[in-house]
Amino acid sequence: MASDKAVEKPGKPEKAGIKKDLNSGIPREKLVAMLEKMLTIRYFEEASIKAYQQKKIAGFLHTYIGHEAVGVGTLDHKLPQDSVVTTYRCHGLYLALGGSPREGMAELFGKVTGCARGKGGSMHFFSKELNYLGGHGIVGGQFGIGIGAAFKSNYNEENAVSFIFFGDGATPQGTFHECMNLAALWDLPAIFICEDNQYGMGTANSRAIANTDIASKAAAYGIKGYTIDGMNLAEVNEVMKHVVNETRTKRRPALVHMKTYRFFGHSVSDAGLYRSKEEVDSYKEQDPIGVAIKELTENKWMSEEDVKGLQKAVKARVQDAVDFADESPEPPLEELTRHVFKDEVENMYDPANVGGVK
Amino acid sequence: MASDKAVEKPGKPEKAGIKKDLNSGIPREKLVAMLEKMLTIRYFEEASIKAYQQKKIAGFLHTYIGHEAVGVGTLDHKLPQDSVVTTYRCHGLYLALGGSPREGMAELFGKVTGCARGKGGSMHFFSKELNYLGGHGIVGGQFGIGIGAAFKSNYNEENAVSFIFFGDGATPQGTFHECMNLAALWDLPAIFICEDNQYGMGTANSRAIANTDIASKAAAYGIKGYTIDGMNLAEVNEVMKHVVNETRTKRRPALVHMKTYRFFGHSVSDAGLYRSKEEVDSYKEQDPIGVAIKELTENKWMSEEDVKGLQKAVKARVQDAVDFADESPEPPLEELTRHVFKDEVENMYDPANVGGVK
Amino acid sequence: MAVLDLRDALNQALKEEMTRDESVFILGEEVAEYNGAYKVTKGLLDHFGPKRVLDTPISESGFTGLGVGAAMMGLRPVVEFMSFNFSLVAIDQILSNASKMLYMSGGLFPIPIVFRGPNGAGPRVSSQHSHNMESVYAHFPGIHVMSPSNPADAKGMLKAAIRCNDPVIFLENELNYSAKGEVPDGDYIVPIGKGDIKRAGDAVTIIAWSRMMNLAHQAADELAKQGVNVELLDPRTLKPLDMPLIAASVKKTGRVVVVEEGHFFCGLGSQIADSIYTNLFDYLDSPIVRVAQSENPMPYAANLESATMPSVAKIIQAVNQVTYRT
Amino acid sequence: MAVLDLRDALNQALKEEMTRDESVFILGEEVAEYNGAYKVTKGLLDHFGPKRVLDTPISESGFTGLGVGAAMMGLRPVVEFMSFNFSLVAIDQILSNASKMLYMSGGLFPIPIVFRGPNGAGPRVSSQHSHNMESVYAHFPGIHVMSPSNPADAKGMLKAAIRCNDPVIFLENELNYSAKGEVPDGDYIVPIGKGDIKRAGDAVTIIAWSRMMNLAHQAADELAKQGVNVELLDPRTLKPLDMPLIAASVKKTGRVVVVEEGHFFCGLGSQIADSIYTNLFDYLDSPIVRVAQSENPMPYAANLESATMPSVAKIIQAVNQVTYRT
Ligand SMILES: Cc1ncc(C[n+]2csc(CCOP(=O)(O)OP(=O)(O)O)c2C)c(N)n1
Ligand SMILES: Cc1ncc(C[n+]2csc(CCOP(=O)(O)OP(=O)(O)O)c2C)c(N)n1
Ligand SMILES: [Mg+2]
Ligand SMILES: [Mg+2]
Repeated sequence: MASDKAVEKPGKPEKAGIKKDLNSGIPREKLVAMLEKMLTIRYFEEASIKAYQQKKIAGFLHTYIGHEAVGVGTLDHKLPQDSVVTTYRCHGLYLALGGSPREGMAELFGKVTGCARGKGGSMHFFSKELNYLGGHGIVGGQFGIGIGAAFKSNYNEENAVSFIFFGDGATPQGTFHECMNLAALWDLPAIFICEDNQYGMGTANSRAIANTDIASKAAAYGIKGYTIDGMNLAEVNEVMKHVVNETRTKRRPALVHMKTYRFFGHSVSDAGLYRSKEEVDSYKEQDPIGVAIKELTENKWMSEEDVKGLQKAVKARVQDAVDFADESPEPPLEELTRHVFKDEVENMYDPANVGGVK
Repeated sequence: MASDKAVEKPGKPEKAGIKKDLNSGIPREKLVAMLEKMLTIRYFEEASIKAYQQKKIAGFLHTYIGHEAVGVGTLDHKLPQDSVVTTYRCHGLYLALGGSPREGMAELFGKVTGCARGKGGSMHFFSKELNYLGGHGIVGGQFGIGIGAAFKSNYNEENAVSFIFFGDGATPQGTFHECMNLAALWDLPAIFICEDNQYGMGTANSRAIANTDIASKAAAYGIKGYTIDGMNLAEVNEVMKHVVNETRTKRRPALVHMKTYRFFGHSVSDAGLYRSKEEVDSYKEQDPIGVAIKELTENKWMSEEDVKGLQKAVKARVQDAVDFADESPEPPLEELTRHVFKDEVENMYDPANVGGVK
Repeated sequence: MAVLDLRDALNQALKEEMTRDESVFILGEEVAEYNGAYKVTKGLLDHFGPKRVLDTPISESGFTGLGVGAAMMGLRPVVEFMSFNFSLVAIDQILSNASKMLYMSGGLFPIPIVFRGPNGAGPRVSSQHSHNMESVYAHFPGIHVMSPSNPADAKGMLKAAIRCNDPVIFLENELNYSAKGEVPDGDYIVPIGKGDIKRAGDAVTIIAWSRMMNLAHQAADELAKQGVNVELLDPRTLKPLDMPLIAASVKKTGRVVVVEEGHFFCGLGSQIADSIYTNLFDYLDSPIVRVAQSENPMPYAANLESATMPSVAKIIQAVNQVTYRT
Repeated sequence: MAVLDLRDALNQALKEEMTRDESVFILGEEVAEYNGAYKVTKGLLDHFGPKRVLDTPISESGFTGLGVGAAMMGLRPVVEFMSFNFSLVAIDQILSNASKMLYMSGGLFPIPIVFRGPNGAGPRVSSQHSHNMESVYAHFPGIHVMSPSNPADAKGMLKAAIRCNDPVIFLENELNYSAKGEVPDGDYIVPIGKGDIKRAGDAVTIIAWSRMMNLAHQAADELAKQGVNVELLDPRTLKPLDMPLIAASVKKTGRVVVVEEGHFFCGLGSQIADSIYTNLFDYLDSPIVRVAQSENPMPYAANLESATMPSVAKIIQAVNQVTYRT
């Protein structure tokens, strides 16, 4: 299984020469569609923060605001057979894939109509149809899942690729290294996408990672590494087209370093004292939603009216999702012990096995 | 704590230009002393295999035969304040450090006079005076210990360095990556020494490691990597002098790739079907013991008699160790529950807490 | 005596012990600049500086191992897990290294180390963030397990743990950090292995620890109104158990309820019950009843989460059962 | 019926299930070219090729996670741990991912996976290589735990485990691989959750599993000579326990000894005892006695190792104790 290719010349970080101007190169229709997706994510997350403040959502809530270009630009290349796995910061990718805002919001509200029947919550979005393999709360816990999906693609001789998203903070975890090595060794079609928002909670990545040039770590495994400006939708989309194609056809993993930023705190309870307003503002200026709107309007591909109309329509859809979530029922109590197992097994539900007050 | 140095320019593998000839550059007295150490290891291990066959030793037994130049050449630079930690293949380093063959053999025999009172066994040699931190059975389990020792050197502002030995098979373990990153990030004086004998049990390292150029992995952490011919005592000794000095003074970790070979099986129970006799023989020709003897005799630094005398003396010392081990008593039964804890704690030995038949 | 949050009592213990002993240091994710994910380490970086209060990368196995190595060389690390759920990626370092080192080195290398952080469920944090680890760590020899229920104990127990020359697992609880109580000033120590009667009674002994003791107090208040005089026993140290204290209480009441937040099957309560049955069989007037989590991963939905967890109502029901009041 | 080693019975089960179902594959350290560290996978590489029999690097967390991901996508991995000691570096993948996935995905992603390998002590392998993991894995919901004591069970149970659509921890024992016994040909299945009476008796029930059942057999032989008629009960599946079977036996004998190789405190025996006390209190004629490892890491020295481990003598002593023959 281990081939010579496993030790092929270490890849150099590659960077596409796309400029951040109003001529992104994305065709009109596609740009509008991508804007719509980014707006869906943005408004969905804003609504979730509001609902959290209203105590309709609880626990941890990590929003994708600021990262939209990464998810939307990348998953544009996902084919139905491909799979996606990520961290607890999982709403954005779910929506980028076309997941239902209703089911997403209902999940956040802990309702049975949620995409995980209200059992997973904010950190654990899933979709079987989309091969969306979660939403995982343990930092680094999803790497293995992602390479397992890539393994299955080879096993069944499918041409699926596996998208594995993770944060900069996950790169010092041992499992990152183990899974990069396994993927490279076994020629697994896995794309490791680091959403580097420069912080793991309150820790700047230079205080956690000895060498913050993440793409350069690909060389340790004899694979290619890429660095991408994750605030730049067109660059993400274009370079990822190449990476996805190469992974799909050459069956070699790749490591992609996406430089992005989160506009809000790590989770809703984070006061964000570890970074300056100036720093945050400098990234907000690069907001891919604003940039896309600017390109569309200045190119006269959309009028300001059109934009407002689109925003209104997306907002309405998100509001509909909130209403749906609000009105949906909580899971019935029978759900408590459902899905612990798929199979019924003898003596499983004998109270002597699970105890408690009888 | 994280300094700019943590992201200094990735080091290039460096290689000393020492030739494998009879002019190793090691001065006479030192070479004799090193030969004596290598012989001690060799004969000790041979005696342990024999004792295993006689069922005086049991469990796993992993010998250091073939690796002698690595341990002896490297630990020549260890100062008393330095610490050393390694794998289950731990007898050779213990002896290279000057550990007592008697206590070592007694440990293998499971006797109370052993260096771990017979409780550790073959995989768990320890010495407090030598700062020999073990002997560890879990592949990769010793990395953390090694960087912890390096941390303490910084904490107490000592100029100690920490030698961390491990096998090629340990490099795919996550903890390797975590500890390399931590050491580089925190400027810990730790030297990571990979004893690459080309196999992890029966798995050739090309079937386990995507990029077998282990020194090149240093770049991922912004530190220096070195590749050394581990069969060449002089090269080991010379390059390690530089590495140890640099680590000691600059307080930066380093990664060293030692290419070596084990002449026997992974452990005594390994039939070794995964490699050819030719391959094994080609390394035996490079046996550092034979090479050292050749240099000493051809340079007329030792006569053949001298060599035989030395061999005899070392054999006698090993035989003495075997006799000592044989005659030593097993640990008394009170040892069973000693050393579970250092401190006595209230209610600890209450039988209701530990159960069993009363 | 000042009235403090449990969180601040822990903070005080850390500060006092770090002041007393230069070799004590603390490391973990967000413990320094962020002042701790749950603010237990607040102000320590300012006070002791970055040499002794260290933010780590997300590398639990690496920094746990680092702690073990530093302890072998004579330092006294306090390792914070942001939550004990994350100790699962480091558990090999705790069980194979920390807890075995002294023994397998024949007594050469003691490991004075404390592993601390919140154990069990936070509010609505779902399946992967809600493990209770007490019975897992208590299963293996070479390690003590402690878990305080109130601020005074928190301070006294953490100080004892830091002074201990052996590894200690110190289990806090996120939902209990804001619990208030009087905390003795200065050198207050609760010895390892000593439990405490939190409320005397003669009808039934409720054994509970950590946050479950709060629920037990509420249940006891309610039961007192009904004329049932409950004794509340907090073992505090979960291993080794204070069997003499347990024995005295069981001999008095003859009836036992054990409450734990974690899962039932092989939970710590199974051992507590087993120890009581074995050693005090003839004093028991009824079988012990255990209250624990229901047999499922922690769900996110509010109603399912509360159905999963032990509650005051379930404790009262258990007391009714052992006293045959049902 | 052929007489086989337990090792070969497992091998047969793997071969039959891999033949029956293309989606079953096996991965682990040395399982392919080396034919398995303990030869359980002997010949599988030759027979099924490198696509389905894979040697892994020493990356337990990585390849365990890979198995979980492959299972989510519909494959049926069998993950071999060269020893369950090494599962400690992968335990987060088992507990946080495999055992929670179906639940936290609201039923979307079942995880049909088997984790297997030797559990407990090998001969003289010292502290770090001798963990018994049953009570740890049994503590958490979402996972079944099985452990066979003889070749026939080994085959039937492993086949059941591989066919199960949920995660199964399958605990073998190095010292038991060479145990011989008759093994039914072809599709022989021992259902998950079904225990077995290995020997009928009425004086006392000995509950034991895996290699401990061999010791129990020897003890029963010895006790039979002394006129004590022992019933041997092998739960086989350790979670969920076959409580109906246990109840029937306890009702008959009224006396119970539980033998486990692992540690006493929070060992599986504590739960077995607790379940019996709770459900069968009135049928017990004496307190249950448990036999388990002494409270120390595994020492290397031969005499200390055998003093640590359960033995036939200790089992007999325990039987004497529950029957008040001491
Ligand atoms: C193993 C583990 N350790 C710690 C945590 C707590 N934690 C949750 S998110 C996080 C920071 C992760 O940062 P990063 O990977 O950069 O992702 P981001 O949140 O920035 O998207 C931490 C420390 C965890 N969930 N799992
Ligand atoms: C975590 C873990 N997994 C597996 C093993 C079993 N094992 C012991 S040694 C070994 C091979 C290690 O090879 P390498 O690191 O190259 O060291 P060498 O024995 O060649 O010196 C394996 C797989 C173990 N001890 N620990
Ligand atoms: Mg981040
Ligand atoms: Mg090797």
